Amino acid sequence: MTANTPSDHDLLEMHRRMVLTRHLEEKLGEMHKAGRTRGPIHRCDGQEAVGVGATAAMAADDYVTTTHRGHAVYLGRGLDPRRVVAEIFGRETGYCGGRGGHMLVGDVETGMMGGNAIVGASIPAATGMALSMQLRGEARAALAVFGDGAAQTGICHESMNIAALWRLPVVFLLEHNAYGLTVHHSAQSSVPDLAVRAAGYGMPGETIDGNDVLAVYGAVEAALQRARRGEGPSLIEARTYRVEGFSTSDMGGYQPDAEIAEWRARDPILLARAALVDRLGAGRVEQCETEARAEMEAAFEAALADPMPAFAPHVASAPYAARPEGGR
Amino acid sequence: MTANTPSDHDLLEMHRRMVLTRHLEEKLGEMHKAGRTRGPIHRCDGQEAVGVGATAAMAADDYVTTTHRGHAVYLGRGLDPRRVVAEIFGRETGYCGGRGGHMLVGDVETGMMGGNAIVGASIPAATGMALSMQLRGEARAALAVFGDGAAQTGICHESMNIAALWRLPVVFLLEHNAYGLTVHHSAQSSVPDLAVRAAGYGMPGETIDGNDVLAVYGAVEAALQRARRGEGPSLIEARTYRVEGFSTSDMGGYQPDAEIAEWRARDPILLARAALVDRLGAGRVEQCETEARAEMEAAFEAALADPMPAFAPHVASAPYAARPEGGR
Amino acid sequence: MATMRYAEALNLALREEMARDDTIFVFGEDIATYGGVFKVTQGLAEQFGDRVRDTPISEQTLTAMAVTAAMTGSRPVLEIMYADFLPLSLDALVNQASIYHYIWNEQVTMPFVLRTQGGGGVGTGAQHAKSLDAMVAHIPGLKVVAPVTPADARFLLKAAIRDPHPVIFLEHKLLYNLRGEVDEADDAVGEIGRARVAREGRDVTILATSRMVLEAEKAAEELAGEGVSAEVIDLRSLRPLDLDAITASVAKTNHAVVVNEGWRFCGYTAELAATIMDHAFDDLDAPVERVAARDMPIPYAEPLEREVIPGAADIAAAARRALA
Amino acid sequence: MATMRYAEALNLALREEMARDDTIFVFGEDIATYGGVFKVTQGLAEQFGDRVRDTPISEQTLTAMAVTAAMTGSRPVLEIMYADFLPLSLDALVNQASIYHYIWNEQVTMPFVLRTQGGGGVGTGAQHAKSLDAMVAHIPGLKVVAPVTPADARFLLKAAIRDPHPVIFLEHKLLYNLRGEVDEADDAVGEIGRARVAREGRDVTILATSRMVLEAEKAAEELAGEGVSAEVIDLRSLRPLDLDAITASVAKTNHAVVVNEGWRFCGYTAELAATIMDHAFDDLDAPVERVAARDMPIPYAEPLEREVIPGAADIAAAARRALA
Ligand SMILES: Cc1ncc(C[n+]2csc(CCOP(=O)(O)OP(=O)(O)O)c2C)c(N)n1
Ligand SMILES: Cc1ncc(C[n+]2csc(CCOP(=O)(O)OP(=O)(O)O)c2C)c(N)n1
Ligand SMILES: [Mg+2]
Ligand SMILES: [Mg+2]
Repeated sequence: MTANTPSDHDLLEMHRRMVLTRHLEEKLGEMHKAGRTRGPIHRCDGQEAVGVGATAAMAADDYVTTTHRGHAVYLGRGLDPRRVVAEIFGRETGYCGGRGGHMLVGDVETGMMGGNAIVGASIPAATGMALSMQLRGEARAALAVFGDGAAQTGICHESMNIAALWRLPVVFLLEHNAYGLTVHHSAQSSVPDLAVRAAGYGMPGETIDGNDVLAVYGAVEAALQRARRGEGPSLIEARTYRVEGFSTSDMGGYQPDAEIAEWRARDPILLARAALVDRLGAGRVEQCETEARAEMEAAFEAALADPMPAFAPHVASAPYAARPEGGR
Repeated sequence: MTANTPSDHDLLEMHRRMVLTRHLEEKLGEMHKAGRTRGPIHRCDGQEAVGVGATAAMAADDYVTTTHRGHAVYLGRGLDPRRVVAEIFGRETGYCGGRGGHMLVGDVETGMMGGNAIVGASIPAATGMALSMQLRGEARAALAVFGDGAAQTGICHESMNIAALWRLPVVFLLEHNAYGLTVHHSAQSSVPDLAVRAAGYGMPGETIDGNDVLAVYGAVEAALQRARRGEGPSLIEARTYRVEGFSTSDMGGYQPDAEIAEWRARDPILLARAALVDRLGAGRVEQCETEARAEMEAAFEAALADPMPAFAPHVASAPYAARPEGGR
Repeated sequence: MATMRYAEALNLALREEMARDDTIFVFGEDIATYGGVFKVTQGLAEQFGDRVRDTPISEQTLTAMAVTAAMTGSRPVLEIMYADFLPLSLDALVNQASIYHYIWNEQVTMPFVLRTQGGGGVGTGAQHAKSLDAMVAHIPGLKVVAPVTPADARFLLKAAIRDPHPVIFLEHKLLYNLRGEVDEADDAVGEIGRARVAREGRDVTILATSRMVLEAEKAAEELAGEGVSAEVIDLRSLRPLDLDAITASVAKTNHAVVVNEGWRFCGYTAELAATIMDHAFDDLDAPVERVAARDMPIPYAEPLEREVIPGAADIAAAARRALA
Repeated sequence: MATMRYAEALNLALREEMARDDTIFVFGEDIATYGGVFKVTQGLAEQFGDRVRDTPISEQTLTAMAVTAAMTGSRPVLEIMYADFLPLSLDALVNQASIYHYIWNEQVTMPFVLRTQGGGGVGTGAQHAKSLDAMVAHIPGLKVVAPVTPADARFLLKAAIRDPHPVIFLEHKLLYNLRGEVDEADDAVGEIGRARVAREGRDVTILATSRMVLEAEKAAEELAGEGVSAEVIDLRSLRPLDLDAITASVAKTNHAVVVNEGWRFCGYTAELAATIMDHAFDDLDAPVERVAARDMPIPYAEPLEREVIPGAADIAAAARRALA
């Protein structure tokens, strides 16, 4: 999916992955209510277009790093839903054998270099990979997905400066969902529009509609091309909204109902569906959605039947010390 | 010296403090050559106008924080030369009893809240003081002096964002001397002009001639007033140059001779002298300079005769643990 | 006397101190409007307005700001959401907070409190479940406390806020809902540096910190069934240590187990073991047994996490080894 | 065989490894054009071009970049100018570098080296003279080495670069000019985790790290004059520890002194003392004596700094106490 103009097939595939992600989120919400999840889960309902549109623009050998809210990137990048669900439920068959959990899924084979639960950490992570590729003279690029909260961290500044200084092949994709945890952007950022900061590093910056999967795809695709051409990094601020709160532990009360309703009306899946129905007819779109939901259902069924991992002390293969005789 | 237009007296006093600083630097250079200094010394020859002009603009109850290269701020703020020299030579009579050394001089009485040898640390330091004053409703301000190298640190970004977000009474004075240690600015910063970054925080930013003590005074004075009025922080980039290398341990070889010569011709003391001679006549200016040099000579003489401190384990008064019986 | 949750006891202490002293302010991520992700600061913003501030996600700078605000007349209480983020605070702690009182020749004190919470057990993963106590306890000039009961939580937070020097206040995510008696009428503050005998015993001394005190109590119960009388000491203060309490107990029991939820190697239990050797070697009939987290990242899945974080069974086993 | 300075031996190791493997790159502040403030990287930029890069002052990000560059096919060698700045690297070390090999179920290795130098003695002040060994040695997944001789500097740096896991490479500002024999023809690499017996002895074992090995040797000389035969062990690797070497020596001498230039409380000597107790308690005739920096900031003035940083006299005194 790296041609400049996505084909019908590509568009439908992006839509499928958004629906897949939405269904994952909704199922996780149900499982949480049923007391069947463990630890916090950060849903990305309403933001699927960012992760899916961006990963669709990647070449096969590009890298992507993401956040604690990375489900759309995981599935957008084509990870196997069953193994994603298995990881979220700590199963042996998960991408990380249950060791990582939902925030720390990583899959080297697809270059999906991880969710990351340290806010901002995805930014230097992608920058370091870009340096590695640049030094080896490879025409590949790295994509860093991070939040509006993360944009206020020191490592965001340091990474952008270094990336622009060295013209590293990295794209900074700021997923602006208006909140960092429970704090509104206006109480975290000194400027309303974060793309303006790109000028401070002499790199291009633009603000796009993060609920329009095609807009995301187009902007990221162009920026990745630019990066691979050796012209350096770009900052893309994708405006979106988190309709289901910060995480499963969120007690709510700080996102105004009217604000949520406004954004629900601009749901990225609704928008994509409308465009696709015009283009391909309702039947094909509905079939695609039904199949995606069925796939996710099957993924849950299979993953939840998978075994839990068994602990093995980590001696031979690893840098970690063996368990000292008898004690922990 | 906080009136908008400095009087003749004020101008002469700034000049005197620049000459005092220059003489300190030159004496330190001689002492280093003679093997009589200990540890690195970071001279600010050629940059005196920044520290002196800025501190002259402060009100009596404002705070200032500075860097490892803080001599002009120390003397600009009116610290006693003898006690400054005593600290640099680790004497009991130094501002910190010899515990701090030349990079860590602090004097609470004058609000000179320290040199700081962690690059960038002066920035959040002043920001924290500004928060403290704002919370208490005081119309005071804090001034952070920091380098072009320090501007690339994460804490610079975090501090500027917080200061602008909360409209803290702090002035960010970037002392741009073209190098961070041995690395030219063009190899450290993605943009040539750092004042542009102010826009990323929605605060005013300007670039001034850091070798013109009056320009520094004027810009800092206005920014401090603004801060005290509750209108928030400003970024001032003062362009200057470090003519004597990074420190006494600098082996040189990376600052082009022509570049040094060019800046020597624009020596801030030469510039100030020319203006003052026009205004007050050569006699008065020369007398001022002679007195300043004599004052610094006397400071050295007295300080070097002062006793070294004696170690006392730190038990009752302090948070540090007592020396455990017998061992270190 | 009231029964309250640990989180409520902390909240009470903050309210009491803020009402008493208006130079105190509280800041951190999500602590104002939302009242903190563990609800410790709930309602403070309503009561104290601007003195309670939500911040951007900028731990490094926030810590550095606490240092200088404390040097210039305020008493900041900073919340760092997870102890896993303490590394971001360490530069400000080790290179700024810890030095000025001494280096500036006692021109300044630095009354600030850094509250955070650590620990695992509930699937929060490798970046949200650690106990990095040893990293902060290593820094001279800082005090480090970790109360276990709601009453101690209140007393020690009040003491920490009034202390003229920086105090790192370690909470645990599994303690917030713990209930206990708190005497609201008692206006005393705790004394930092005093341990608490949580259970008296004769045969073996178990020194523990934070939530591990509860596990040690369970272990002591288990050991009692085997005829072993274990004394459980809740250190409360990780630095400074209550040496008298430690040596007195070891002099009585001649056996010691030391427990901390952080990693073992170069961890807090190493200091406890070495301290006991320094001061009570001749009283020891067996080596001090250390119980700590396995030296590896904390995994997500329950069966794995359970193997990495120590618990009552490990403590009881260590006591048996010590007495073998 | 050539005689060379410690700094030259490091330089040689870097050149040899970079010539051998072009996935290695070197970056850090002032390391390219200027060749490093301690001149360890001198001439590398001329020889290896873009693979040697001066960086902005951004330790936190540089460390995080080393982690992911190492995960994606490169072998970065990062210089952090002073160990005092390690706190800025710690988040990337503890929350990133240390976790992925395990947490990602062995999908990745992480071959990077973080070189830094610490230690005091020359008036660099509270922010440029510390030894924060304990902070990095506490992190599982990292190796920590600290060579003392030029030969070990070369061998261990080569070993560190070839290691599939992160290695923290601790140098000391007072070692760079130390001269020693280096066999340039010997193409071996060191083995991380093996201690070196620097001086054989019978009566007391002195375990030391980095420059403290030299002080321990001086102390041993002094003790020899008093008829005490001290064995000096240069640990070389702080993590993993060479347990066999330690226990063998203590089994012979029955007395131990442990020395590290960092702070005492929760410091590296605590782990050494506790380790000896864990593995050789029955061999000990006296408690292990710890020699470390005083628990306070490092002052500038010479008479003060001398009192805070440990030296040969302190080590000799500790040995006498152990043998008393
Ligand atoms: C360094 C750090 N500080 C704080 C946190 C706690 N935390 C987790 S997510 C989050 C908010 C992040 O906001 P944003 O970057 O906008 O991402 P979003 O949750 O909106 O996707 C915070 C504060 C953390 N994980 N890491
Ligand atoms: C965090 C940190 N990194 C590195 C250093 C080493 N160092 C000391 S001064 C300096 C250069 C600072 O450059 P700049 O901010 O421009 O100040 P200048 O020396 O030019 O006045 C460096 C890298 C340090 N002291 N602190
Ligand atoms: Mg957000
Ligand atoms: Mg500079």
